[in-house]
Amino acid sequence: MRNQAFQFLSRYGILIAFMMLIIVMSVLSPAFLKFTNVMNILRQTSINGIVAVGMTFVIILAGIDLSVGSVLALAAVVAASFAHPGEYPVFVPILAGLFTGSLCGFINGLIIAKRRIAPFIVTLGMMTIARGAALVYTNGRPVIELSDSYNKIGGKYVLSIPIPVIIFIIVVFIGSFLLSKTVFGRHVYATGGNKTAAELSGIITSRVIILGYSIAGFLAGLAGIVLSSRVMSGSPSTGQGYELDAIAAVVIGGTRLTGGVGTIFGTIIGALIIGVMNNGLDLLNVSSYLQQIVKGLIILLAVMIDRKK
Amino acid sequence: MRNQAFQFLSRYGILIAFMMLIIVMSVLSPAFLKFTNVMNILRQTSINGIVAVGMTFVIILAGIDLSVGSVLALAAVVAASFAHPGEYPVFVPILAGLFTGSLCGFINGLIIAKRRIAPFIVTLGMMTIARGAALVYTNGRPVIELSDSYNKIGGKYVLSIPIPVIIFIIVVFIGSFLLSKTVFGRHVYATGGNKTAAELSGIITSRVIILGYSIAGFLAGLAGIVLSSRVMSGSPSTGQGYELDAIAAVVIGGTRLTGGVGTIFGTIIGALIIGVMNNGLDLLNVSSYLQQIVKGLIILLAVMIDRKK
Amino acid sequence: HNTNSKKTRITIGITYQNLQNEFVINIQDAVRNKAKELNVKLIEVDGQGKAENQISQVENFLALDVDAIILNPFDQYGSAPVVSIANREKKPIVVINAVVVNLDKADAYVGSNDQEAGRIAATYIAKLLNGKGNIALIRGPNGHSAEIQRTEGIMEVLNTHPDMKIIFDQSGNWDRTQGLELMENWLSTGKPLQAVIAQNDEMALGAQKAIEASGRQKDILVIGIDAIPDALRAVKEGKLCATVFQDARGQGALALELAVKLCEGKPVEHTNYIPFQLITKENVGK
Amino acid sequence: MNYPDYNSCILEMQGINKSFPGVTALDNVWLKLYRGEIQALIGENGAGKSTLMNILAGIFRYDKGHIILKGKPVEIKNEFHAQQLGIAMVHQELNNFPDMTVAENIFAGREPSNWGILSRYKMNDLVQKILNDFHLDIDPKRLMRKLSISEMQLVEIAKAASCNADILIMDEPTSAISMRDAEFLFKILNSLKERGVSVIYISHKMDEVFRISDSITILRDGKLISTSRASETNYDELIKKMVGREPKELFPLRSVVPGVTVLNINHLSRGKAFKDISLYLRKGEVLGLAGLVGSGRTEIVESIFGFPPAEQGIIEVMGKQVEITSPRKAIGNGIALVPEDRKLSGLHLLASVLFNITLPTLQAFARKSGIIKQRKEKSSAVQISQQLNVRTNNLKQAVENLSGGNQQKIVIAKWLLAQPRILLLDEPTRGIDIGAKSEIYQLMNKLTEKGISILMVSSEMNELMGMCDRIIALRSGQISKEFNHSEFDQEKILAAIMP
Ligand SMILES: Nc1ncnc2c1ncn2[C@@H]1O[C@H](COP(=O)(O)OP(=O)(O)OP(=O)(O)O)[C@@H](O)[C@H]1O
Ligand SMILES: Nc1ncnc2c1ncn2[C@@H]1O[C@H](COP(=O)(O)OP(=O)(O)OP(=O)(O)O)[C@@H](O)[C@H]1O
Ligand SMILES: [Mg+2]
Ligand SMILES: [Mg+2]
Repeated sequence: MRNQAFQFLSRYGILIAFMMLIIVMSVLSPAFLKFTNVMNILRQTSINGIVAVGMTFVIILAGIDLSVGSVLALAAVVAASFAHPGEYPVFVPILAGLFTGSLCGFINGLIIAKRRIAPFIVTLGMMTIARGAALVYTNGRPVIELSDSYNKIGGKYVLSIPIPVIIFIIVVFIGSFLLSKTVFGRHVYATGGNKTAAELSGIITSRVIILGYSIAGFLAGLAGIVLSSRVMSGSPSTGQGYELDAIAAVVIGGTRLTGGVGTIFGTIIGALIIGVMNNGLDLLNVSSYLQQIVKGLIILLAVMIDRKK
Repeated sequence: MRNQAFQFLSRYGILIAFMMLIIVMSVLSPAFLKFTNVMNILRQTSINGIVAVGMTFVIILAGIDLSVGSVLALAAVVAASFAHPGEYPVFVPILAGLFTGSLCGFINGLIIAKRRIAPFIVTLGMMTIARGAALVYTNGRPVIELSDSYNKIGGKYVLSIPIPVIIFIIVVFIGSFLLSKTVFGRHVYATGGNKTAAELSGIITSRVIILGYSIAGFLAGLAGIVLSSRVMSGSPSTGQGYELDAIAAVVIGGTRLTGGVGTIFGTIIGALIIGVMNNGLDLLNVSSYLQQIVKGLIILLAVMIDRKK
Repeated sequence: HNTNSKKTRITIGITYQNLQNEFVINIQDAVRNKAKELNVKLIEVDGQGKAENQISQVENFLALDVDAIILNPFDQYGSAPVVSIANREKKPIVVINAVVVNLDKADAYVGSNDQEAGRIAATYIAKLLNGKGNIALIRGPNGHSAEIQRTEGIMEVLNTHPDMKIIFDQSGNWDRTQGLELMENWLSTGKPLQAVIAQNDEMALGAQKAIEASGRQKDILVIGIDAIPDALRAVKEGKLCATVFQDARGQGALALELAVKLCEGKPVEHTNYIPFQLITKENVGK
Repeated sequence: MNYPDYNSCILEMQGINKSFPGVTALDNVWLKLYRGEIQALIGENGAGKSTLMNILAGIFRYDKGHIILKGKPVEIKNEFHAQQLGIAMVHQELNNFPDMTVAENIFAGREPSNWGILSRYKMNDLVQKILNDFHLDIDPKRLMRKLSISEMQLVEIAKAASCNADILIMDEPTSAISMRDAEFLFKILNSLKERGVSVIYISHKMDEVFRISDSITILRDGKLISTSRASETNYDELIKKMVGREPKELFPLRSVVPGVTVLNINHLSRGKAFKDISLYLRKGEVLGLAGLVGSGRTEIVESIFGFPPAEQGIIEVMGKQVEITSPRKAIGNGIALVPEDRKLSGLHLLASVLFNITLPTLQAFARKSGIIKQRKEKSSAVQISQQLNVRTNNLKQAVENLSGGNQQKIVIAKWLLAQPRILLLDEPTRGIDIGAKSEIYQLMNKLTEKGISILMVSSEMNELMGMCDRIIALRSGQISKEFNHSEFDQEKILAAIMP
């Protein structure tokens, strides 16, 4: 019994850190636990959350994807460019955005798997290229005047839950299912845990890697669609630094950067910690300079609590 | 003989990529190989180069330092705040900057070595904290009105070679010497290559790690001093994204992100490739958006040429 | 005749503060158009939000032997060495849009004073609120010259109105999403709020979206700066109470003209202010 | 059907050539394997055994030659393809998924599933059956990283053997497992053979080779020397063909008379690993630790080396009590440890031979300022690697590219340079060929003659009995019995270590 509690703690230490954060915030700010604010947190977390689910695949694969922020922007402007009112039905911009994202991810995966170049450097290249492509595509200007049906994706509610939150939840379920219940998921863990051993076991790791990065790209594209529809414009300079937020969520959630270990559940907690932190510090009106220090400390603290076994 | 040529190529493939870049640029732009332009490239490379030398230590240690850009900014503002004319002799701001940088690096190293938390997340935390500290320290405003003697560091020449370039060369020599000729250097490789084996060989790896990160911090501080003196002001928002440039230089230069392998020489070539690219594309008047695409492609290409054996 | 015209063709190097900013792109458009019109060869580079890049780029201009330099400074202090370099190399230099501390050393300046923009926005809000109310301030990136100066202008006005209080104050990094999320969070505190001053339109539009979603559009005024197309539309629809127009095209065209004149040795006016203009529902069409 | 069936040739490798930059690993090698045959593949370290088998398993491309499988020429593209063709392999180096469970490891790459969705039900059933077949008492839900090396090796064997392959390749499967576990393995191999499975078995242990193989193939320096029926050859002949000269006596005569006590350990305990260990080691003595998997032998020597230190107990070196809290302290007290797993804890694989050899002793080659005297360093490394007969064309060569046995010699070399007073050897001859083994035994003898004391952990009973002055038997972390040289008796020692 006692042992089980200990196991739970050491496995879900990050959950404790999260709870502590929640408790502190709700004591400090009466507005924090209100329904609308909880929805705010979830909605604000959803974009990073969607990206972070994709990042989880990539990091379990012992890789990393620095390009997600730029790919998000590229997908956002491509999608938005098909979303002007009266031009195409709403599924066209959605498919265009998802395709753009997946394609970038696919290319990342292809180069990493086939040329055996460090994911860090490949996706760093893609980060610059996708950003440049977004700027060239739009000439540097945001794509504006989007159709109402497109803008609904980010702005409307279903049963008083914001649509981005619903999309996020669906992504979490599918991602979690893929990783934990399918052969592909096992191969992701195997490839990331020990690539040589995976190959020796007859797993075609290049396929797994390509698919993993494609998923990350797909989800970055999806996040780009949600984001552009939420702010009703597709900006080529959006999404900067999102890769770091996503990686932070994944790592705070206990996924190891060296690969082979990790869960979507952890990632979600990680993303929520970041979301709660951003929201709470704003509620408390902590000065933006101090916010940065506090955020850095909370991240370190959360990870330390988690790793202290 | 043939075999040796092959070995050379496979070892210094990146040199080939660099030469190719130089040839292409000098064909395309007559101004490229002028003495003043070469000095420009060196001066422009020096800041990233100094940071990248420190990054090389950290990456050989199988770590990473995302905080260098912020630490650079913090050191810059701290140094600048002691550099007002008539207040202190010029070595005071220099020491203050170097100390600040080293301290941040020391803290990074301490947490990484003692708490065994992933360097990525520790330095991500430090990245935010140091940036916040720089903003709090200056109230978000640049530190201005620096003494002439301080401004000389970034602006003057010795024997028609810019001082930043001279500092850069000294850093390269010392860094290279440390890594390849000293016991400490061997311990860096050993710790990064196989930590357990290093510990069993009697190496106190935590000390090596702490020292390695301190060096990275020290050099980020040095770069901050050079940069602030070059722009004659210490801005708390400077240095953003420098970590990626430095990591790119290191990785392009053939140092493995998984640790244990790498050279300062490679890093310098990597930094020069980035510097030449920035300079050359500006000389060729390539549009800023297209530049990003081209830069991404060149990075990928350079690494591919290098890894093709 | 071709060789002849080439020989006399003027080359001008221009460094922009950041071409990912729509406002700066507008300046670029005007500069390009004017350059075509005057048959000037233009070398354009992007500082990407880094003063040190701008210094490097001007060093590169010297290697290309440009006839004149136009500087669109990112940082009033950090970009100042550009002017010193131009002076040292005896190249005419025109500063555009934002200022540098050694502006007097430049040959000409075209632009608007960012403090002025802040003053105009804050004054208008003060007027609409009758000098009383709670304000939220969304700033540009910390330490950016425009952020510093616009904040100074805003504070200058608000300090003269003791009943106007800033209750929220954060940076939104010129970014619409950040403006949106800041506002969402502030609104959930339930504190009474009368107006939002955003230091650019993107952030203002984000904040406006959050206010609209919360149904408090009637109670809270939002003002932006820059007058980008999306913002003008929002002003027309009454979603933003106003924006402050800065004449990017006018600035760009004039700067290039002045640079050409300087190359030709003609005299020019040193300081050329192009005033800001408040755009409200009333004058938005013009 | 009675196997082997010499009328049915399942595999032919014809004229295989393979070279790596700077080395010819295989030079015109021919190999024929019959249905239901167990063929041993033997040869010195670096002879090319693993290379040949890796080619068969789809890991390496070969430069020249043909492979005929069941009468059809094939081009084996990759590991996956090899599996499809019915070839399974247990690799020389451990290669598993430390963060996955035992069951997941066994099924990696062939997970039971319906339309891509895992079927844990099926997996748990199957895994229990496999573990039972192999008499493996391991919880299939345990994480791989929690297993001892030998348990890991057993899991890998179980994995390969449960693949339903036609050809099973085993590259030194017993180098890290106990004799008892080896017995289970032989039973399994025999039952596979009865089903018509063919096995290629690489080993440096001659007794095993004679026990189980139908035929024996010898490689030397990448060349095929001979293939002969096991019944038609003998030990001396094999050794002669393998090393190219007359064999020497494997275990040298020990003539050292142990002197004063140099290491004295009292009531050492650490967690679950070992309890109340008391032992002493005299000058010039070789003391052996015998035990089964998980008996705590490795943990004991590691704790003597301070990695991690024991929780309770006293360690005395040269009669003085010492606090060994880290390997550095241990080294300072003249202790050296050759660890059990060279890849995991012995070597920086990507670095050079020179780098690895001098790592623990760098200070000795450095000025006070920390600058290394490279010439001195190099000459010492050259000397020691010649002394140990390390096969490398260049001290700058990456250790990664050396054969397993040569890697092991590097680990020993690195500690010999430190000139320790007390040498802890954990499975020092794991994966080493018979020639090198004999060299290492000679060396141990020479060292003890010089007054160095050795504490050796080994799973090879004849090695312990051949080299040690005394043997301490361990049973689940505690000392069960001590044997003096005159009391050595295989049966009795086995009885003392069996649970
Ligand atoms: N990847 C590689 N790159 C370069 N050389 C290699 C590589 N793999 C093996 N070699 C070399 O090929 C030769 C044969 O090595 P191999 O591993 O086949 O030997 P082995 O017979 O299995 O020896 P051991 O008994 O020590 O395992 C050796 O000289 C080795 O150094
Ligand atoms: N109760 C336990 N819980 C977890 N692991 C255990 C337990 N008991 C034993 N082990 C594992 O068994 C191993 C102990 O074996 P150790 O390596 O010390 O034995 P050994 O005698 O050297 O065996 P060998 O060297 O043959 O593997 C350790 O790896 C340890 O993780
Ligand atoms: Mg082998
Ligand atoms: Mg052991």
